[in-house]
Amino acid sequence: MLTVRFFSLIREALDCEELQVEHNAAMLTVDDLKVSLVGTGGDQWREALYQPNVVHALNQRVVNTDHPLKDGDEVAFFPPMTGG
Amino acid sequence: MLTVRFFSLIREALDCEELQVEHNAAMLTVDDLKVSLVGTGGDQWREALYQPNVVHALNQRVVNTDHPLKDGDEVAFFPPMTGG
Amino acid sequence: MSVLVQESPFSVDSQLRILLASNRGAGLVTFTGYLRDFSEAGAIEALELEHYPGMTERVLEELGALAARRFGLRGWRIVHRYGRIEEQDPIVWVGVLADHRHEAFSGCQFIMDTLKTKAPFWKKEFMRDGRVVWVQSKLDDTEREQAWQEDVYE
Amino acid sequence: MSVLVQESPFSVDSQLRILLASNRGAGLVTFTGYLRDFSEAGAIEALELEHYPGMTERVLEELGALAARRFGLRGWRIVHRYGRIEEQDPIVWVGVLADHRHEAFSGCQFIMDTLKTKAPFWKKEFMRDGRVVWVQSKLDDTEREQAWQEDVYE
Repeated sequence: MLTVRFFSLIREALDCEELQVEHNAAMLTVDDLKVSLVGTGGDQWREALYQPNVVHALNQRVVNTDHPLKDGDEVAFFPPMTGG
Repeated sequence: MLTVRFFSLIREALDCEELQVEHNAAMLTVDDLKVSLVGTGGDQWREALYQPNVVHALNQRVVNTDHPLKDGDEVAFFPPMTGG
Repeated sequence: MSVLVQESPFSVDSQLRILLASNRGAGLVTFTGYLRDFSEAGAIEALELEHYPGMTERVLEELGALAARRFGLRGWRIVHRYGRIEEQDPIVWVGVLADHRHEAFSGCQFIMDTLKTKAPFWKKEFMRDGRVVWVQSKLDDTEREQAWQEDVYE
Repeated sequence: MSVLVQESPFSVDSQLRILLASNRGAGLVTFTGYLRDFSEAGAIEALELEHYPGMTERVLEELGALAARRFGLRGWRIVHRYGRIEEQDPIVWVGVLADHRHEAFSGCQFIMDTLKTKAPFWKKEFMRDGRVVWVQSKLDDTEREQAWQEDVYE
């Protein structure tokens, strides 16, 4: 299983904080996970996950979308950070 | 009269904190005051007042030694400042 | 642990005492960020800070350790709130100790500039006129953070 | 009056409260300078700070006002001790408030860099081995101060 988390306006757009997603052999990268999420969720999810500047974190580190996935990973999607 | 003040190692070298000096018409600038002080004080004063980097203040503002003097002025001699 | 991420308000005095209890240095620089009462969107009543628990602490710990190595800091502490912030409350406090003032200033500014774009916080502004606005990241902030990266290779 | 020059120790907490009582800003940067326990001359036991009463206050007032204009500060306060300083006591405290953090950092650093070479203080170090040494001004400090002057014409 993968844990998928959403923050800030992506969380609000999807009305979803966290999902558990089955990890399968075809889901090689973060990109593949996004395709799978949009396949299930439809246009609203496409719009939220493919807006410009979405940040992708894998196990709490920012990564590129071609980063490989493995079972048990935690993936998060969020807009650019605005701390301080 | 002029008030002349000395600080830090110049004060220590001269063993003098403050002097009152008669202001006369020939004492046009801070330079003239220095010449007069050395004339009275001798070598020890020459060494202290002409060492490199002496800072000159007139009425509590740093000035060049060619700055004009007038009766009632306060002149101070000190080494480079080391605050903070 | 030199990082504190909490929902409740904190006291700047106490945080400073914690930093000084374990570290000494000739120069101390602190930054405190307060809620701005006005933004590009108008007059602000309150702020809500969302964050990514776990990742936040990790990013801040790594950031402090990096600053300590890069600027030779004697000590550092980073405190950040999340949740709802009312007017005039401090949001963030960073304190750094160094042997020389220039390192202390640079270390503190580096931490703040990097934290702005690298720590997973998101600000939502509650405006006086009733609107609720997610704060957009500023190009300015990204540029400041990147300037520190270029600095490494100079 | 935002300048305090005094012989007795001061509390950083109290000074901060005084600054915040009259001014607000989104960013606060403070610098605190402590007695260094080691210098080029060796291990230090205590420090004696001589100053030029009257001129000191005037220079610091003008410096704070200049920093406020140059960096658009919302508030500032400069506190400096003179006389004998024992180990771990703060010598100098500068706090500045601004709308943006970058102005606050620059304003505080400008005040410190300028104060070092323009405020009439002279430090005498009492070493652990019994020697007494007047601190020499550092070329480094002069260069930092001059860099701010060049900055004006950039």
